[in-house]
Amino acid sequence: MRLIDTAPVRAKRGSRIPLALLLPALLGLVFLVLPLAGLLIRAPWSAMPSELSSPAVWDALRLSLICATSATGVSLVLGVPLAWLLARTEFPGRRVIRALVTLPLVLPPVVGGVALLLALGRNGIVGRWLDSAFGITLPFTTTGVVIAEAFVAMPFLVISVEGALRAADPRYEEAAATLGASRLTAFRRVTLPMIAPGVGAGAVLAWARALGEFGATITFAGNFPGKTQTMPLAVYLAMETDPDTAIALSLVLLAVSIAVLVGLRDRWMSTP
Amino acid sequence: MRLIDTAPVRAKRGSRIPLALLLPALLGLVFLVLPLAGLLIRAPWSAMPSELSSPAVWDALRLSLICATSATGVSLVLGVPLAWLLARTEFPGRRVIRALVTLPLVLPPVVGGVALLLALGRNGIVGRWLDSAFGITLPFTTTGVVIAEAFVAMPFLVISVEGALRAADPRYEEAAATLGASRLTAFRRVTLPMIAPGVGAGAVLAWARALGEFGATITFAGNFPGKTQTMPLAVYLAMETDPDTAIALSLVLLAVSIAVLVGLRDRWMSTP
Amino acid sequence: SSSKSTTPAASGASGSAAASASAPKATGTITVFAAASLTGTFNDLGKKFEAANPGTTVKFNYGGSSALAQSIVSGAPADVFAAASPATMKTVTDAKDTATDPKVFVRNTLEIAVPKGNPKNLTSLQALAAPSVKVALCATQVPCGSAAQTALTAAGVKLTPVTLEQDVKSALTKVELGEVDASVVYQTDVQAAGGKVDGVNFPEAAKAINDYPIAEVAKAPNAAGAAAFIAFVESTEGMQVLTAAGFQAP
Amino acid sequence: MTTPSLDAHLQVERTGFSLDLALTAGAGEVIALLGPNGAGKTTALRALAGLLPLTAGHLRLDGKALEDPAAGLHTPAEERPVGVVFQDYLLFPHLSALDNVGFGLRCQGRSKKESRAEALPWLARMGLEEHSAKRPGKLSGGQAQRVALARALAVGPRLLLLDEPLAALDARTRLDVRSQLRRHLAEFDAVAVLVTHDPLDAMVLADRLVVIEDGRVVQAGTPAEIARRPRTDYIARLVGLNLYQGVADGRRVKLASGAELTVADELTGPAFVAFPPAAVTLHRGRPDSSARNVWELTVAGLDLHGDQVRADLTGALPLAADLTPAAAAELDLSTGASVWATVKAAQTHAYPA
Amino acid sequence: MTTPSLDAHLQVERTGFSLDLALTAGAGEVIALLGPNGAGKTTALRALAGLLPLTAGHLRLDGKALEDPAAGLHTPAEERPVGVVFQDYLLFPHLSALDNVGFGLRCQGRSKKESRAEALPWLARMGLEEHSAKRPGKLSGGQAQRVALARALAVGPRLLLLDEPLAALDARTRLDVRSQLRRHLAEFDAVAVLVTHDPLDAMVLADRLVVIEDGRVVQAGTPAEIARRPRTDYIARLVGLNLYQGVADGRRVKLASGAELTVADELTGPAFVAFPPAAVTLHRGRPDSSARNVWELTVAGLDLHGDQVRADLTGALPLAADLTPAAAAELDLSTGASVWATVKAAQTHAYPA
Ligand SMILES: Nc1ncnc2c1ncn2[C@@H]1O[C@H](COP(=O)(O)OP(=O)(O)OP(=O)(O)O)[C@@H](O)[C@H]1O
Ligand SMILES: Nc1ncnc2c1ncn2[C@@H]1O[C@H](COP(=O)(O)OP(=O)(O)OP(=O)(O)O)[C@@H](O)[C@H]1O
Ligand SMILES: [Mg+2]
Ligand SMILES: [Mg+2]
Repeated sequence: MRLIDTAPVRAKRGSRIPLALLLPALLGLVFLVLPLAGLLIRAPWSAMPSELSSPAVWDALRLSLICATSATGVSLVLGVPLAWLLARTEFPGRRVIRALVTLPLVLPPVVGGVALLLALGRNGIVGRWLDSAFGITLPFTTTGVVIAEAFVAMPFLVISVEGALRAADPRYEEAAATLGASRLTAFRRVTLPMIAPGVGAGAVLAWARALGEFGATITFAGNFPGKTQTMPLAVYLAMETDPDTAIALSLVLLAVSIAVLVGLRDRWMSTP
Repeated sequence: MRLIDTAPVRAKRGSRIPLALLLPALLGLVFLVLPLAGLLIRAPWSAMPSELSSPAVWDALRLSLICATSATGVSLVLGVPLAWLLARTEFPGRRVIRALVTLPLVLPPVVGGVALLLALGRNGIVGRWLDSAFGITLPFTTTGVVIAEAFVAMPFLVISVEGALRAADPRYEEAAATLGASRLTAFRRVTLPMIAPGVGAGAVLAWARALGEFGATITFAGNFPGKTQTMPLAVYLAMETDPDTAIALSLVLLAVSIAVLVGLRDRWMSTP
Repeated sequence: SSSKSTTPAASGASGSAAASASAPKATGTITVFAAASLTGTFNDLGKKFEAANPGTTVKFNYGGSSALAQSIVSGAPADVFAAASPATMKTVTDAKDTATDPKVFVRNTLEIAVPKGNPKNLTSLQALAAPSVKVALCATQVPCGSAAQTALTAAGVKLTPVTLEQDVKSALTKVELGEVDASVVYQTDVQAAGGKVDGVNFPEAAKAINDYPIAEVAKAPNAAGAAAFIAFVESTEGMQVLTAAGFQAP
Repeated sequence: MTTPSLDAHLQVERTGFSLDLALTAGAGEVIALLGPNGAGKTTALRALAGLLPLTAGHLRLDGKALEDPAAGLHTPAEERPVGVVFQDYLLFPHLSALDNVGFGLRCQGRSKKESRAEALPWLARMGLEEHSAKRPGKLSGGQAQRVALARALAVGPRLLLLDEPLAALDARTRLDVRSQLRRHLAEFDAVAVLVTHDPLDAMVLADRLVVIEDGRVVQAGTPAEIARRPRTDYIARLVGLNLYQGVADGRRVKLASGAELTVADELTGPAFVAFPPAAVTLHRGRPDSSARNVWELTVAGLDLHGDQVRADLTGALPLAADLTPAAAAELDLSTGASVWATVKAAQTHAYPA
Repeated sequence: MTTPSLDAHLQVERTGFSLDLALTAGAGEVIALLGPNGAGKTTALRALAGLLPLTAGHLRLDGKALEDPAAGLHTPAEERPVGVVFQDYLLFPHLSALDNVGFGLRCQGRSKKESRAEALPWLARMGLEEHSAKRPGKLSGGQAQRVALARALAVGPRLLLLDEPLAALDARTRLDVRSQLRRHLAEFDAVAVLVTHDPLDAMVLADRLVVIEDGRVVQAGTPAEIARRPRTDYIARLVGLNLYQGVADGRRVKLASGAELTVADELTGPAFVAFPPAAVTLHRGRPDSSARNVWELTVAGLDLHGDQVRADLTGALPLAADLTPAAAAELDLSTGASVWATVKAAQTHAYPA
């Protein structure tokens, strides 16, 4: 009752939620949630405690969270400027560039990993040079996992943020310019805060995608417990011998990611 | 010179693109595009013509495009209302629901397929009933492919569109209401056109993700040529016997998806 | 499950006679779920079977053995299941989803795969243990991994691989691309790579042979076809195709 | 119709601000809502439109209860027969001017073609035919405001809410739109509530003025009543009078500041005194005139108002005085100068506070 | 300083509209840009600010060339020492009022604390201290406009561009902000260009008026010059005169409509004739007066303007007449009534067109 002029007003004002929106929305929700219900029903609850007491599980989980978060960080640092470039400047071939950015989504995961190896592997285009000049090898390292995850996750961020930028009113940037803000300052202090919900959405997508990443990671970074074995790899391998364990591990992964996403303050996802 | 008051003005006005944005943007672009360059260099160009003359490739490609587009359609129909519900109404547990929506991203692909089987398979929670009541079985059918792809792709759409909705000024909906527009009409005629760039971005993400989908599809829908074998599955199988073919097929997939994405008019991705 | 196998599963010659006897009954579409590593050979077998049995169509669903097993347990409309290891077959038999007892139809032996020309000149399992050698092994959860582990134990070699791969192909890819110096994989895989990698035999391989079981699926839509196809795989003609690809008769 | 068309008691609580405003109006009546910035005018309009729920009070239109928080009744905005012109227009950016005007009609079920055909005359009335295909982003400020006006009028509302509908219009268009608006309001016998800062608009368009400050009504009445007897400083400024509050005792009114005014009306108790700036005479030295009210003051500012100079004076009592440019030149007025001001008692107007 | 501070020739082409406007101003000069809706005022301000590139022409400020399309020179907005108050404010929605004002200072490298400390007095000057923590969404329209003004002034611009800076302000605040603005403009000897629809604002604040219509200057000069000799209908309305264009021959001016006017000034060739509405006398029947200009006209509308009634008349020539309410009542004026209007030649003013 006290927050009378924030969100609840909207819900109140509109009184009834139109059926034509509510129905498909609920159907969509059921469609997304039902399979999870299936997993929960099937889950080997009695075996759960013993699964969870295994330190290997926690290692994989920790590694997953660290790598997914780092990959999201890399995506933000490189992807937000890229989105800005696509949305706010005009250059020949911009549409081709935008299409290229989405390609990692289309690439079958294993091929993605192979592509990464061809570029950054020991004998890759750039990797060869990284190796000989700096002695850096990326495959089979935790950094490699982050790279593989960023490769598949960044496009989500770029496309989301570009959409948000295009929907934002560029006249606020003009107002900032007349106050002496360089394009960079205007971007940092005006545009970015204004499109925070879009960036938030993109980051959530990228994070979740990175957390679930499997194909490119195992191909590029390999699978070594404690170093490059993330939860999805552990789940995949468990599936080979013991599907119940695999389902149990998946549920752990899901539970943790729900906890993180619910814990995200609404502030990251809403307008000022 | 004639289009003086559309986009080019912005590029002109800003004269210089700040290095602090340009540099990471280019780095990001190189990071995403370099592995593709790797694939191109490695590609078995001489074998290409014979690959492309095989009707099986075209079958798989056609199926991929049809299924990814259908899955995007399903995602739009169910996902946009769901995004609206998340962004524009206030109900207890909204944050949990939003977190649940992102779970298909986190689910390792094969587990996703298993979850779908548990829900919609012949012995699944709902599938059993679909089977006995209507004689409908979804697994191992083309419809099954669409369902598996929609399951993994819809979350991208929902989250993108929700972000766009949150960034949109709700006062335009108020203005529409004072003109007699129901919430549904206001949504269809005002909000939706205004957030078109966000929906466009979400649809592109969903389409690309569906096109590249592999794990859930092979588990839930199987891998039957002409019926459920999409390009990524064909690539996977080719990888088993002949990696060169796999790379050739991937390139075909990439080329087609670039063609589609470049062909998308900018209008789907920009504000009115 | 091995205690259940009462039929003489391991006789190629007698099998082929039985197969030709039961073959004529087969009609319609036969759906075969097969491990991805069988793709090449089974595609061949399928064509030959269709030629030998006019009016039949063989449809293959290739994938990871375990994913296939999950599909079958969940009610997939399969007639035949050919797995890459007894362990995955066990998932299906445990769920009582096989109509016949699984039979081992081929076996596969290990080899060391090295980049073409064997630049590091690796000739034995022991050589892989050198710190300067980067080795990719299969994870122990998958058949090639557990077999490799058995061989390594038998050889008394302790080595730390840089990665535990999810399947043979990805281990092999890394050798092909030169990302690792060696891997322990199946002979069939080295052969399928068609000269892009070299194979090195080692004696301990004999202690770690992998069996490929095949079985008819319970509730198979085309039970007769399934039996005919299994018989054909086990026939002399079938074995010829399989051994040509590097598999060994059981 | 003996019951009023609009019968509202708007109570709204927001952090740091509360609105409590009773409004009634007969059919065809136009009410102007005036008040300083932040007084709650926009808040009141939003509450009337149903965009902001009432905390308490009620709202009835044409005898029908639209809102009654005590009874849990809240008719949503889209079901109220209201038209709103927003302070910042809120034209739909993706629709042409024509389709913006036709939007309400389409919501009533008209086809695209019908709605356009009906919307065009509205644009024409606003002199915007040639801009009908333009998106709002390509309209000038005043053009946008007229489109917003046409959009609100096109649905034929029973209650028209206008938040500064003429503010961005140029002098000529303002006259045209003003008479348009008057004609339209008269024809349709709808109730209109108009927020404006322009006293002229208020006087010309409204039958009754309601002045609010800080969420409360401080004065209400016909333009003439209010112009004659302003009760707050804001209103006095609005109608161009000098206004003082004090305690009357016969013909003398003593102000809180200590200054005294001699007035024409006889009165006792709390009282207001008002007189127009033109009633003030300025002198360089102490005057010997018969005027009863004489003060020495300092010039704080000088403005040209049309063909008059307006002098702002401070001192014993703050005062605005109007004089001709010639007189100003003769007195050699400049900011900071000291002058004597006289006001004849006969030109003042005193009334109970 | 013999060279003007601002020396601009703004040429901008857009679809369906072109602007061609020469503007010069000395240091400390305030120029008011007036013109009907859609005349190109906002377009001109945007070009001055560097938000819209010139198609041709040039722009120099304080002797420095900022833009010269022929030479390929275009200084971006952020490097121009300009301050802009936008017609729809464009306050940053995610920053408090205080941080909006401090934004420009932060861009100049001040720390958050410093910029806030410097911004607060600006808000205080606008009477908005207590609203300093509010986000723009929670400010009223007038409050938002004052914040926008403070934000533009806080960076100490050399060229201040104001698009209707006083439109949303209430009567009192308007006076305060107007004198604030004047003081400030005088102190800083910057050039200011002000778009306004309010003739009073223009007259009070500006040293020189530039009136544009359809992208072209139609008249420029001091307020007094323009008020005396309006050259277009728009300006005549603005300054409250009746204006006619015709051909003079001695003391008679023949209009295109056929009507003739007798004037005081002797003139030949194309000419304007202007007279104030107060110079018109109305009569119920044909008058026998000595007035040389007599027409029978029809009442098209009646408005109350302050304490005068303004009658809009149509017929042989359209006319606005001012009369007292008493006179209006006596004549029993109402819309549609027929009246006789007379204007003494001595009260007209004729000048070459
Ligand atoms: N969303 C909001 N939340 C909290 N306070 C608000 C909100 N909107 C406005 N206010 C405050 O409520 C008061 C009344 O605002 P309102 O917009 O009704 O004023 P107004 O009379 O329309 O003023 P103006 O003439 O400047 O437009 C102001 O003090 C304002 O700061
Ligand atoms: N982005 C644009 N593209 C094309 N035409 C435009 C654009 N913006 C404005 N115009 C047109 O240019 C003309 C001048 O517009 P401008 O905004 O400069 O007018 P203005 O003088 O500021 O009017 P107002 O007093 O109503 O604000 C108008 O006819 C307008 O419709
Ligand atoms: Mg307001
Ligand atoms: Mg304008």
